[in-house]
Amino acid sequence: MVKIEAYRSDAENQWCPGCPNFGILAALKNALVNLGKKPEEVCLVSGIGQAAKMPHYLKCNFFNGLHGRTLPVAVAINVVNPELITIVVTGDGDCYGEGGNHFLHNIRRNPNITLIVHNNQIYGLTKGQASPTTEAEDKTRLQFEGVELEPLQPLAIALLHGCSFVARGYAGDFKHLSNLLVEAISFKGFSYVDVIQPCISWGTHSVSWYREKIYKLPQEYNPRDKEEALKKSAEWGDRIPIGIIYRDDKPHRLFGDYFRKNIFDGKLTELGCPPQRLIAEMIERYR
Amino acid sequence: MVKIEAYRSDAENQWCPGCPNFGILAALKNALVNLGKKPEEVCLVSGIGQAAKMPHYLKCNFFNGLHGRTLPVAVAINVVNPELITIVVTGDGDCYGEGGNHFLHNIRRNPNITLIVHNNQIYGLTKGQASPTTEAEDKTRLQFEGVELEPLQPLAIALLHGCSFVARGYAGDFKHLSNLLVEAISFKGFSYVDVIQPCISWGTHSVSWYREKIYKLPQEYNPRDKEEALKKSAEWGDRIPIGIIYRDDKPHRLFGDYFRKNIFDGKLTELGCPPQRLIAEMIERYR
Amino acid sequence: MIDISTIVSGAAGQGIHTIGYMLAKTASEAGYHVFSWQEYESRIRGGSNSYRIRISDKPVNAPLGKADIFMSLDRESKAKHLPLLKTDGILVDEEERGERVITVPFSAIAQRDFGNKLFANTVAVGALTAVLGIELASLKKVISHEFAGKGGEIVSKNLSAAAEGYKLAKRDCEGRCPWTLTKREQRYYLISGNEALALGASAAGCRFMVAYPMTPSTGIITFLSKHKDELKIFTEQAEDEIAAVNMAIGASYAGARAMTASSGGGFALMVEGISLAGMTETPLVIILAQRPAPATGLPTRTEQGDLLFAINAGHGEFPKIVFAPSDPKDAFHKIVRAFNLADKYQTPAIIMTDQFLADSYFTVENFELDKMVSKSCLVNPDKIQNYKRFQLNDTGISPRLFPGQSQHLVCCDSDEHDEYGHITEDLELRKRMVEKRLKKYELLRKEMRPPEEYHISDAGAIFVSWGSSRNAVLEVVDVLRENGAKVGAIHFTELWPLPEYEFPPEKNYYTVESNATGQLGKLLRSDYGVKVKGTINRYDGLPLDQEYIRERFENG
Amino acid sequence: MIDISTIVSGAAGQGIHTIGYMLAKTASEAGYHVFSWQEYESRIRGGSNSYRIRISDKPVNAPLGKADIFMSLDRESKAKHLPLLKTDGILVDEEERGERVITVPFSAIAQRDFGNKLFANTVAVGALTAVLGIELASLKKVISHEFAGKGGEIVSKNLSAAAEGYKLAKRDCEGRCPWTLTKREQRYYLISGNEALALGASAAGCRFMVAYPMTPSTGIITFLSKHKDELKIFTEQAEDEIAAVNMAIGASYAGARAMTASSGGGFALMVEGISLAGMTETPLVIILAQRPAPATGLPTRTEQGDLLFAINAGHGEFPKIVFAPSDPKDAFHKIVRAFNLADKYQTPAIIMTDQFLADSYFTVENFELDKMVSKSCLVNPDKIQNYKRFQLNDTGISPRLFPGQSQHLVCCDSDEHDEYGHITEDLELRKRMVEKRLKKYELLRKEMRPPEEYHISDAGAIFVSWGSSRNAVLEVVDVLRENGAKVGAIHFTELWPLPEYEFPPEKNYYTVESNATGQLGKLLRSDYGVKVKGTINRYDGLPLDQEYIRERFENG
Ligand SMILES: Cc1ncc(C[n+]2csc(CCOP(=O)(O)OP(=O)(O)O)c2C)c(N)n1
Ligand SMILES: Cc1ncc(C[n+]2csc(CCOP(=O)(O)OP(=O)(O)O)c2C)c(N)n1
Ligand code: SF4
Ligand code: SF4
Ligand SMILES: [Mg+2]
Ligand SMILES: [Mg+2]
Repeated sequence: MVKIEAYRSDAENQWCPGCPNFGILAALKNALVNLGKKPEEVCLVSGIGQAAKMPHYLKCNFFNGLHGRTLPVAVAINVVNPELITIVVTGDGDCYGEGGNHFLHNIRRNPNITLIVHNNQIYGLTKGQASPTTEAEDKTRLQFEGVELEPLQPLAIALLHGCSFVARGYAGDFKHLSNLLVEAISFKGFSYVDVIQPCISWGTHSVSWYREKIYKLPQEYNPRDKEEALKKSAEWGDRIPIGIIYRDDKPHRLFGDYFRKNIFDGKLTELGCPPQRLIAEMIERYR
Repeated sequence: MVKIEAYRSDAENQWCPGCPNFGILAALKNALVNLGKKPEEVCLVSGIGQAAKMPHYLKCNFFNGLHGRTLPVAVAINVVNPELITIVVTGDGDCYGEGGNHFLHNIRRNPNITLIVHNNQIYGLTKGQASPTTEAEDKTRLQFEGVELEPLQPLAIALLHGCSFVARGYAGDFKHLSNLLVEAISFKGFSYVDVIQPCISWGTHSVSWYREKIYKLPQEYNPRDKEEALKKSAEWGDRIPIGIIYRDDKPHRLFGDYFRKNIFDGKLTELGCPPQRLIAEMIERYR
Repeated sequence: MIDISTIVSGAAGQGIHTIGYMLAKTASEAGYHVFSWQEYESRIRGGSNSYRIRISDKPVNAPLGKADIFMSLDRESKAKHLPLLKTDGILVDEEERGERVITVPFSAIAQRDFGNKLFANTVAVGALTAVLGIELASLKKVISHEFAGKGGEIVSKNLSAAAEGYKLAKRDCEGRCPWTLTKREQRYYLISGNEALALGASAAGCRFMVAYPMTPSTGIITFLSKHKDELKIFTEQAEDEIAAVNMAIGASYAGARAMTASSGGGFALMVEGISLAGMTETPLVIILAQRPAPATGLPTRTEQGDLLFAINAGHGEFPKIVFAPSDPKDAFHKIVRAFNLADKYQTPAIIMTDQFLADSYFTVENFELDKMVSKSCLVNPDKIQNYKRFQLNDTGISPRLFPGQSQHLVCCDSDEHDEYGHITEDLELRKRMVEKRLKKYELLRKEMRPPEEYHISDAGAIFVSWGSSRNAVLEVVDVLRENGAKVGAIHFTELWPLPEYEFPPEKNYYTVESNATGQLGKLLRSDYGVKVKGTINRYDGLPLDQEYIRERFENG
Repeated sequence: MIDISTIVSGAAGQGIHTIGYMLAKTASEAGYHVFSWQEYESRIRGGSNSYRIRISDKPVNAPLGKADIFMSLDRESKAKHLPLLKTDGILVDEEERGERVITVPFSAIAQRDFGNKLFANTVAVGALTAVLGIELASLKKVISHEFAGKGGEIVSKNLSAAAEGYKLAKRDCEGRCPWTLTKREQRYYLISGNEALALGASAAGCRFMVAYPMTPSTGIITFLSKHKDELKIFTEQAEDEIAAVNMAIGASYAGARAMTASSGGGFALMVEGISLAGMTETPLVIILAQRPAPATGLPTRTEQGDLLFAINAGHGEFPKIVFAPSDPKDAFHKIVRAFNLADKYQTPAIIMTDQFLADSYFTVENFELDKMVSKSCLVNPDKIQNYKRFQLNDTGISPRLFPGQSQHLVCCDSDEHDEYGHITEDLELRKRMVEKRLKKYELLRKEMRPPEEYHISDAGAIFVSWGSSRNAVLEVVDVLRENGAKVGAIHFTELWPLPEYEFPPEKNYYTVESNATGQLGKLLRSDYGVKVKGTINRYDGLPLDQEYIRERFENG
């Protein structure tokens, strides 16, 4: 049995006191413990931003790389070592802004990883510029007259490109989020959770603005209905649904399947160098 | 009256003889002539690829930039000189692969430009690798065992992000395409035409494969219905629709509207340097 | 000579920036030279930051390590930064009492007398003003001005809070604080590197600024966005740096002066675009605000680690301009020059700053607005018959028009092209196009200004430096000369192409750089054949200062 | 000495590649050294390309400008390339007749005798084989092998087509073609730069190759994808080059040897990632296949224009390895070395090739597989107590493990970090981490192999070159020495860190480079203090050859 203490990190937390990021951290730790995963079985991948500092605050393997470049790193880790639980923790700027192209194309790859986006609708670490999810008209520390672009629809994009686990969480609901993450992490395939995470320093909405609108998808909601899911993913106004918006448990092609089925089914680290006679033989073909 | 000869270029055409790209070229020239636009009123922007060589083959202003970076260049030209008819001519690799992030975010900007994608579902110039629109399982000169990713849905992405002119054309239907381009170019806002353009050198399908499946959207089709449009954009199998899939003529915020309405409504090139006393006055505030 | 250093330290979010800036403004209002710089952590709240203010009757504009006056807003920061207080310095503190301590319970007063802890910072500025011996009137003027937008009540409460802090400190100061800064007639500009660059760009006619946020460059687009109505400049936050550089190139092709700004990582993403500007001969200005690297490094600290990277940025061979201004005044004028030269030579120009220069406030005595020429080098379309955008000629500078300007078509290609801008596979033409582009490099080289010389004629040892470290270097020269050492300095702000310059022979040269590998030193060797005797390097994220340089020089 | 050059020219899509390659294979089969290179336009059909085959009994492996035998598949190409035929050379042509012409109507024969124009190319190879005086048997063997997968009928028709071409040419050759290449016992490897790199990477244990297509690097991932089953290598086409480099870094962090490849523009996009590998101390191998730039340049031509860009690629300061192999054999061994050193020093390595080396087929006498060591430098997790990924120590090389390998956690950060890999704002620690990374540079420098010396002891003039131009340079030395000139050569293939090396004094040095600005020359000056006497540069997109160098040396 893994205990929550196993995930305790000694690194000093640099988030603002009271930031909902702490809720996501707690929920993630709890989910990993509930899944019985040991820190050494887990690898977090992040970019740059406030959200991306997460890996420092729970003890496990991590690669905290460049701004926007989380998914390529994570997908490659998953190819090399499919046994590692590979989880991307990223921000709305990191994932949808600088990293937009990787978001788009890695959904198509369907790697067996989990993507958690701390969506605070703002660039937190750089002090409050609009992110791709900031709403039109919202005023920020750079868009003084209000944002002129319509917000990105990342959940819909994921749905359209065959992502078979699409969910929305809320940083302020520990239990709900933790359960969501348990489902996401244990899902086989690309599982994607966009977590509403109000930024109390630069956010364009207050915590209560979110709290009042958020509701849990009801029991009757059928997450297997893609059309319904597309509608739910667009619901952002008076009411904002959280929960599993879409889930398809049918087996899908996973990234790397051809390789695993036909070439080698294991960790690439086990392979070492090819036998010298294989190389010699291949060179011989040039003679 | 502008004549078609006005658009005749002396540059040697480097496309493969018989390539459907010639059809797009002819349709574009025809559309510009029908619109009565002179070459100096038009600016084509392209990246790198076979499609992207287009600007050399019709006489007008052009900026043939880097692979994948067409939209940022075009959007900026449109900001500086809103009077120029700015048209992006690009390939599926250029626009959706390397340029994916710009595609995503420039739809959100809604600049007043036209985007024409020569979609041959392949990387032509680099000799036949999969592009984001190549279908899963198709074999190419790099994906020897078949593509493992599901194709991108660029039309659906555009529809989801408020693009108000989304169309699909076919390089083999001169008249239909030319009309489509007339509509697109004269549309106010971001108009997007994905043109099916079989590649006869590396394509994974023959010209007849496409020809048999393509049909024109019927008269009764209502391009104002977004839900219907989303469905049509996904229709790619036994039958492939061409025509205006979605069109919304209601006025929308255009990129740069704040600037034009509140700061300056004209070509930025007319502004020159600000009066020295303005700068002097602003500096004075630091004293 | 008056030369007083104050350090205010505290956690992010506590307001040391407000205190420091208000104090700097107050000293400036009193007619003194002020120099202030900040060092802060990459977080929004918490940690330990510091704001440092140096006040003088001479234009010093350089950091110093040690302080005469120290104040801290929390214990952690106090523990961290108190060692920087000189042994005979004055501590201003909320609680502590002692021989060299001025005790003013800011927070308690703010809460008790003004009903809100928010006023604590103003009480603190009042206290510091008293300690420095500046008249309260100067501070009052600053408060009235700074809070003007917030309504009469806020202004008057702040005025009272300042007066209260002033009064309490004044009492304690008796016989302890040796300083009196009586009001002087002079008035200098107090401006930061980022502000000067933004204003300079605008003065040069920049009408299009696009960037993706990245510390410490973000202030530039923020400033321009805030003032876009007045300055008539189009600003846009791009989706990434690649978009930013390509948008700037597009805007410039279309005929507007355009720029972008970033730091090392974002600049790295622009490198392909720089090569594009080189090939299409499109003027482009990029501000590279350096911070310690590699990769994300120390996002809020300072370094000069990207010199060789910037000079060699971009695949292939093409002319490029690299400037590194030394202070805000230089930054203001240099960016105008960068726009002019980029325009004249139709090629990219990079302005290198660093977090130190970007964020610090320097005193400027005057700007030379009247000497400033800003002229665009577009040709007259009416005089042209057969327009060739890339015409081959003696200078390599072809006639530039913009699309839509006239009936002439403006065609640009990232491939090798013919004189009209059409793609070519003619290899003989390729050769001539390469030569055409490199001819511009030769002409550019002649435009570059030689380095600044400081006391070099009688000097045996000469410091060689570049960019933002100028004032620290000149100061160490002064200090060492006062102590009888025959030293001098040669300072570069125009770094590529390197200006034609003869290094005086038979001298011992020491490079002084905020990096670890001595990048300027390598350039000196490859371009001037100068071999340096020693290198003084700093790479802990803090700016160079005269004490640091002096210690390494004397003991190194 | 036998030394025969053949040029086959034609439009893209006509099959000169097939003809050239088959002819090269045939000469190789006959026991000769063969060197072949191509120059082609950036298009899929049309234009004028050429394939050049040089056959010798010595290992020449360098291009020559002029040809002894010329054949063309269309008029345009003939007009363009015929001037390259020596005045006493032999033209092989479909229609033309004449004193020095062998007339073989390939297309007509193919159509008439074999019912399909497709066989024209085989008829042509047959004719060229005859002109060269190679026995038909050698060609037959090649045909049987190359067409084996296409079924018996295709093989036998091609054999007949070849015999027909051979017969017709043989008849015409009487008294005109001076060459006889009788079969020799020897058999060499005929392999291209891209193939050698792909095989070398695999031999080094590379298990993960990711790239975005870009000429002339695409052949590497294509080769590995084709052979992924045998070689057990995971290959993936990335969405862009930024993804590619970050995927390679992720794979390497996870414990696999990983690489990516691109050309200048794509490499430019990877530069931020290189800095990331430097900071996180992740081994990484990048192949940079150069082509003429800036920007898109001439996508299918050759150049060595990115040397200083590559060496200085990435913001900030960190160790980096830059190699530029001279030929396929060197490429094969060098990439193994690159993987080993990148692994040992936990830092990025760049292998620079160019279109010339990537696409050309060189003869290799032998590979030294038994001398090849490929060992991973991961530590043993069982021997570690308190694991610190970035432990500070004497060498700067910290213990590397991969995640999931053991209970030890492997933590990497692109920010400045402590020994465990956690983000830090401790500036003293920052300083030590910079020093740690740079210590590796010092050790690396000691590993670098000195340049190759060729006839330098008695030489007054010495050519200094790097990368793929080696054989042309050595050849010009031979040629000039035969004519009594005392010249020599110094050739670099390990370019960063530059090896410790003493340039012999009192010599006249001439750099020879495929670029316009003499980039190696700048390095020589900054790192060795060597000032060159002259520079020989080529930048029209064609490779350096001995005739070109000789002419510039003698007349320049
Ligand atoms: C290439 C690059 N560009 C820009 C930055 C600066 N940067 C750091 S964090 C950040 C935004 C982060 O926003 P988000 O991902 O939403 O994270 P948050 O701080 O809101 O959690 C930016 C732009 C960078 N580090 N690297
Ligand atoms: C940064 C960069 N990466 C890669 C390339 C190489 N490249 C040139 S064209 C091309 C693909 C073009 O495909 P597409 O846009 O579909 O155009 P098509 O040739 O099919 O019309 C690629 C990958 C490049 N020029 N620049
Ligand atoms: S800036 Fe916003 S998101 Fe970041 S830690 Fe502070 S409150 Fe949280
Ligand atoms: S490669 Fe394909 S797309 Fe390109 S010109 Fe040839 S046929 Fe057309
Ligand atoms: Mg955010
Ligand atoms: Mg294509």
